[in-house]
Amino acid sequence: MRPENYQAVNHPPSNEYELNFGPNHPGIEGNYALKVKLQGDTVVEARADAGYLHRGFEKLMEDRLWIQNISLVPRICVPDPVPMEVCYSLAVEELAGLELPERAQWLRVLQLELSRIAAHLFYFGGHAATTGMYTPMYWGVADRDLLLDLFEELTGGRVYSIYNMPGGVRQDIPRGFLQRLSDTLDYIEGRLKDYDNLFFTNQIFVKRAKGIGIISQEQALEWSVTGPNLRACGLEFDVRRDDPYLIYDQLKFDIPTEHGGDAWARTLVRRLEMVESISIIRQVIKALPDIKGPVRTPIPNPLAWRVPAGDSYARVESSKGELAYYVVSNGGDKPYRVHIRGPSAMHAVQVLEKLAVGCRVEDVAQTMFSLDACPPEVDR
Amino acid sequence: MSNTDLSNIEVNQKPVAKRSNPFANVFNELVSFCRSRSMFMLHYCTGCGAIELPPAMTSRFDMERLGIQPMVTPRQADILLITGYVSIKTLKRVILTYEQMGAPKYVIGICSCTVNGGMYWQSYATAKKLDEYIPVDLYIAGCMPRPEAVIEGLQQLMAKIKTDEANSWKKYYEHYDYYLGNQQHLFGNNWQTPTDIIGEAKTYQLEGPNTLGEHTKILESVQRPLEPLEMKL
Amino acid sequence: MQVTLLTIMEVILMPIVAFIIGLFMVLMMRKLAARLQRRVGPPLFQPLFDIVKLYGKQTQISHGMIHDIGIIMAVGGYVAAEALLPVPGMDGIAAKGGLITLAYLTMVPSLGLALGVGQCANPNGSIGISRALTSMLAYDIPFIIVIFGVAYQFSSTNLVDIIATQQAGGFSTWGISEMPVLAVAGLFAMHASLGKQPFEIYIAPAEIATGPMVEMGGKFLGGLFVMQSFQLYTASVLYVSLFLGGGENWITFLLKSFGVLAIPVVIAYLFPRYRTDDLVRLVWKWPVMLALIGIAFVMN
Amino acid sequence: MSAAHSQNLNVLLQEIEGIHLTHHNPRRLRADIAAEALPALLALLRGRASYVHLSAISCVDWIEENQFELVYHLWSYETSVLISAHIRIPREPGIYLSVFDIYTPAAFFERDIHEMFGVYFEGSPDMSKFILTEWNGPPPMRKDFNSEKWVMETFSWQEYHPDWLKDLEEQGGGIVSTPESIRMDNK
Amino acid sequence: MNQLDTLLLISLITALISGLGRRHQLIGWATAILLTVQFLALLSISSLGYGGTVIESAVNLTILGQPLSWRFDGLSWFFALITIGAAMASSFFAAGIWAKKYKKHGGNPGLLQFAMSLNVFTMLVLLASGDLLSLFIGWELVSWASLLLMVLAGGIATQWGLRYIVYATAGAMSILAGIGIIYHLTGSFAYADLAAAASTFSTTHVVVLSLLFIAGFGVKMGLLPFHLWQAGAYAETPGPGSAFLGAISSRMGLYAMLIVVFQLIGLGKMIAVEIPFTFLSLRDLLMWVAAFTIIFPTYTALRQNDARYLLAWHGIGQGGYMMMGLLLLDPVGSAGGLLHVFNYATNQAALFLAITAVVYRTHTADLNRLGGLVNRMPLTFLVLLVGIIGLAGIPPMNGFVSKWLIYRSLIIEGMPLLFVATVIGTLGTILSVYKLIHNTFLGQLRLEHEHIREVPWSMLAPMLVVATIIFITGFMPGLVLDWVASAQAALGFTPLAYTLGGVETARGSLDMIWLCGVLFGGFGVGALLFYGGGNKAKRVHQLDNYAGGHFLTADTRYHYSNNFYAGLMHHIGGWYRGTFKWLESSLISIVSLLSGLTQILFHSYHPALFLLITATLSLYFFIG
Repeated sequence: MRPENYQAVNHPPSNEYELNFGPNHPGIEGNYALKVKLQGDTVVEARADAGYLHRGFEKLMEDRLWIQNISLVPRICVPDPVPMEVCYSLAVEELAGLELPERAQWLRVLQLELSRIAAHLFYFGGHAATTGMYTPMYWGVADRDLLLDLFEELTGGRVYSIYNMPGGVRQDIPRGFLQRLSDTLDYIEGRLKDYDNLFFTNQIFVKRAKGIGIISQEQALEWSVTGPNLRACGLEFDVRRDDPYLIYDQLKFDIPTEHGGDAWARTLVRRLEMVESISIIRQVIKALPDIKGPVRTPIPNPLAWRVPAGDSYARVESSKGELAYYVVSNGGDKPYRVHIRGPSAMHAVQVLEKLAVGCRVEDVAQTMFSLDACPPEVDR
Repeated sequence: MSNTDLSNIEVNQKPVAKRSNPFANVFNELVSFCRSRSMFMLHYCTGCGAIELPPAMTSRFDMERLGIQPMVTPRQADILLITGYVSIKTLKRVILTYEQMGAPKYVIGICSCTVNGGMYWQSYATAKKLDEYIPVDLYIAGCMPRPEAVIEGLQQLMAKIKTDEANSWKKYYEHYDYYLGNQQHLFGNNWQTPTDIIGEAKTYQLEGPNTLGEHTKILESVQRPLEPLEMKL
Repeated sequence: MQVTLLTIMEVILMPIVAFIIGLFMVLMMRKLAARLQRRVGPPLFQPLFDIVKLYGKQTQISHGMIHDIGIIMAVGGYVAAEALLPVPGMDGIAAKGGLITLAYLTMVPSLGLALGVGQCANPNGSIGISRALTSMLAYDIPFIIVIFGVAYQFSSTNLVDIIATQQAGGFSTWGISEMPVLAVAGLFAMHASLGKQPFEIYIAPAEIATGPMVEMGGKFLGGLFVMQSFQLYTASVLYVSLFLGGGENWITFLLKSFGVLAIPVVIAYLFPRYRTDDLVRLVWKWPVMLALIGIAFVMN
Repeated sequence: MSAAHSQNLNVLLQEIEGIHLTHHNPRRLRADIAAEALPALLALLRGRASYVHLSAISCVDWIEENQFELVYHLWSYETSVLISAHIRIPREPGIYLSVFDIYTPAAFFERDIHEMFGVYFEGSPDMSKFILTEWNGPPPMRKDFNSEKWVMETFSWQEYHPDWLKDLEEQGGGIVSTPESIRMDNK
Repeated sequence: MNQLDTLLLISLITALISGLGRRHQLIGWATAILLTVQFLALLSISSLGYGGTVIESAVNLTILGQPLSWRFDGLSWFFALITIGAAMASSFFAAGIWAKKYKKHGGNPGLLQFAMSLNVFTMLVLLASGDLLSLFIGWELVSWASLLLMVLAGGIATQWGLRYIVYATAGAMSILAGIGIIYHLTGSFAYADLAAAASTFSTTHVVVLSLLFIAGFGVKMGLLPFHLWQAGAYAETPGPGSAFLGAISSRMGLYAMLIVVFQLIGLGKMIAVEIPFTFLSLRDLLMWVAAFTIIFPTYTALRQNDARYLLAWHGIGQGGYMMMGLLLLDPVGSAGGLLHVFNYATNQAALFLAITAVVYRTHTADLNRLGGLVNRMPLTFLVLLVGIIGLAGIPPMNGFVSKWLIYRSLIIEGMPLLFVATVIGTLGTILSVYKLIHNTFLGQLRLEHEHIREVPWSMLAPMLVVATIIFITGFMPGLVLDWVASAQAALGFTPLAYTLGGVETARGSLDMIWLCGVLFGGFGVGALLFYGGGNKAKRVHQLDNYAGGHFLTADTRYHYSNNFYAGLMHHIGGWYRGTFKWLESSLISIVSLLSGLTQILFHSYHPALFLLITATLSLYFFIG
């Protein structure tokens, strides 16, 4: 690696010492690193170190057909892959001027919200585990698996569904799916009470989460914090409502906000969002049987499909925050340029580096997890 | 480019000479059995396949039934799960981590990307063939493999360990020159990890004829000494 | 001479018994955790598999002499401590050491481990040890008050006497019925001494990557696993001896010690861990207060 | 977007010289602008038009025109309109001004663009490597970097039908149906 | 000319020779050897340590009509043994190669040896005092002799020395006042007269006298709140000197207190004295003073970043244990207190010598500038390890035995809060000594220390000898308990019934031989498991370390040393804030207020009136 660094020079006359969080560390989400300088047990400097998951997606996508890229994009954020597909599809549809059938729109909403619930369940598990509480993780991941089963039934893939494509979704729902979906939602909703007792109202957890990683409203706006993290600061903004896509403007849902901007508020916002997502899915279940029509606008030969020149910027609300795709076409059969704005790119780098300073070593991992940063979104 | 292809080279399979002492055999078998029934896997999410490990670990599939539990540091762990593509930056850490693990250590390549780069085959950032850089015991293909597949793979590894067939870690010591050569090819000639693999091979009599070679010579010429701090009186 | 020989036999036998029981205690802990987490959990001999596997590792990494000695002291200290803990039919040298000695002897493993970890030159380990010693400072204060109370109540620091006094009078003379408040404080202190959640500050994988265990692999980690089984055994058996009248026979003895241990274990898997200073604050507040109230009752 | 907001915005934007506005849809506004005028535009948008949220900075390598296009996506929470400000800078030497002093998040995007495209931003707080710390080649996202060629030169590939697979096949495992046979079956 | 006179004479000769000599190398060895001779002379009257009778000195002086006499009993012998032993170890340590370096850095090793031998002589004179007057003379001699040792290093040491002498003078005044009152009451300085008259003292007298004496002697002992001079003064003394001072010097205060307060005035009276508005007797009050003397300095030590200061603060804290043990008045507790004097002296000597050895190699005692020395100085590490285990009172070292006796006695006497206080002190000791050994010897080796070596044998040998004593007296505490028992007898306590391995009582005994046997058996099992089970371990470099998968670099510091108990300090750190500064400044302001008042009185009113008021008040106080 850098062999000169094994060479001796005297240590600086400072009492600071270095501690590495990650990439191989349970206190870090995924393959990511945070290098902190500590004084006693207080962080005086934190530097994020990304790139462990860098695959050069943006470069790869320039080499592949418009339609091929659908299989590439969900891999950018593993815990919450659906918004990636949807967002890319939306961008391409806008470029190509494709009309989206209504049923496809509803199905996309269904998936997006399912994926959000799954991601939040995963998030609670991870967040609980950083504070040393493993039972919510064991429960949460197991319950998330039930949602993955639904995905599998709907799309054929547990995690990467590759179900959305420019023009709609791949196929219609299987028979009886809505009933099973509804049952699972009932189950999950029932379980929420257990989670509340075990986790959300656990006094020790509340004690640990309150006052950790506080983001004020001004800071949130200055650092481009988005999504639940923004709403935890008391700012009511949601792409689904304020920059509506698909049929979100036809749905009724609240945007839960919290005040405080600390880890506790961020957790609570997500907890409340799950309820909202369940209610959205219920609305979809109710509406879907009445919406007839195709699920896909056919596109010409996908292998030789040329999208008119131009650019588009599509945004969706993923479970982590504002996800955006900037897609440029020069009229060819492949994208000329795709730029992915992952929400965690902000949270995991700039915000985390700033929040970690002054934080104690106990709280570094919790700060990162409470931001729900997803490293592959940074690395792409 | 790599100098030789190791896929055809058999590990120096000295069939462990059945010792005359029956107790010794029983003891060896006991240790092998325990190794297979107690596998600590390293908590290192190298890629997207890691998302299917929590389901495999937690309440639904429960790996602990099989004696598998996650461990935090490479010192404590036995299995290194390479869960998907390894970017070059990660690969360096993976090698460092692998070398820090105590033998016998096993590597499982999960996901298709570890076999041949998978869908990132033309990416400039990911390494393609994992077993050029570290020896792999078992691949679990799929993108990504389901938890059932992961557990099935782990059970196969258990069976291999039980019969003392999972010996890829010996391959690393015996063909260190080959692996080091590939690593140098990718990372440059001044590549060096803090772990003294050659010294370890010598200490534990794991050297083979191919432990040393032209690449280890390069290493020796650029290496900064990292001898252990001996007690001095 | 006869007595001495017998004593030596007991001293040899007691750690072995303790280790075996300790292994099952580890198993019980993991099984209980699994049940709470709605899963099956490890097989019966899993703790043993782990230890044999760790000792059977081919390559072992040491950071130096003190790293080795730390593990030796960690295991050896507990082996010695077991000889001071009477079990049904065996007193060992309990009469020659007594309660205070036992309390201090159980610090030897921690100190040994601390030395060993120190030599690893890993900041995670150092933070872990700093936290471990801090939590020791926290829980030892209520623990020592409890010990005082028990010793005063039975006017003896000799565990054999204490157990005999309790057994002589049946349940009404058990520590738990004579000193219920102290018993609660003692349970609290014992839970904290086990280092399980919410007192798990020194392992804290997400924060300091398992702290003291960070550089331990192979037989080093194996030694720590052995130490863990001894630790569980020592904590629960000490509690049983102080408050539950020790074991009249092996069946009640095992029932009591497993039962006592189950309480903190069940609690542990339902809580996250405290921060260091919160832990100190909590342990210095409630258990100490309880213990002092208990002492007040005892001294009347 | 309400009419009043739109009116205000248009009046404001007219202050910038040479700006060219295009409405894709009610929520997307494209502004093409000369490179020199961009900081003024951003300062104006942030300071007087409630555009506090910098959503992203994208870079496009127009190799044929020998230009980089930089796109600043800005969002106003109040007007709910996204403005994409497009500028073009010459590909050589590829130096532009940082807007870190106007938008803090720009630091990340500029660092990223510097790594991926080699565009240098003057005044950005940190231009050190971040994602590609172990990468010594040219900025990979440039169109003139051929990833596939580099990969072919650097890596070797797994054999698709190695011996161990043959062994497995004998036991009944392995790839039972090859891609070719599937294609034949479909016909 | 009996054996006691011989001893004193040899001691005087030692001091003279070391003071007159020119060549430091020669003086060093000569002093060390002469100290050995003194030690032998002391051993020749070792019957005192085994219950022998008092030896009177042949020298008798009469000053101003008051006879001065000197004598040695079991207690004196016990303290003299520690004194000369500590001086021997320090002197041998300082005589060899250490002296060369010390000289090179501008020190005068000859002067150091002279100061030490002078201290030994004065201490012996104090220990041999046979009446109050000779006690006071000895006391003053000791005070000034130790000042000489303290200010040797110059610079900041002078400031600390100055502070010491201010305290010491104040203490001496208090003692003088006490002696004056006694003379007024009994008309004699002889111990016997005092002891006879003590039974007739009124409560007021007892209170005033004991407070005066305890305050006076407590200054030397570093009893709270008179301890503020001690840590700095001892820490800044040149290495071996600090080992000697730390080991024994402040115990002189304890000795004098034992003689005057415990033996002559009698503690039984103090139990009878109730302090108004509390439930405490005077003895309880003193025990609480002892408890706070344990706790506060120990936790101050926890915050020190200089190894010498850390140890010196512990010196103050451990004094509290001795006081506590002796105040318990029963055979077990007082034996614990006396035994702790011996044990602590050995521990502190070992620790200070080891730290001096570290300073000798690294030129710093700053705990943030050290680390990882165990691979370079393993034997020093061993000595330090033995010392800290002893100091922390963990089996199997000797410190455990004395603390065990004190705990046991506290349980017998039923004093839960004091018991807890002592345990809190012990835990604090464990924490801070671990910090000491971790920051110096464990962790990352700093690059500037890459090439240092173990200290030479001339320094190692005394350290190892002391460490061996710590271990042996821990293994067989009966060896020392012999002497302790006769010291107890000399003091008038019931001697402790002991065995070679410790104490055997019906309800709670301690047998260190068994305990050590089992402990080392356990270590043996551990070692067997470790070395026998599993492959041989291979050493790795310290950079081959887990860092979350990162590559460690040699130029980065990974050693956690500063603010080592940060988590704890988040909780208790606030309690420290200025506690001691506040204490000292309030002491000063009280004194200055009083002096100011008297000055105003003196100036604004007629001086004669002032004198009259003072005289009347004091007369009323003493006579009425």
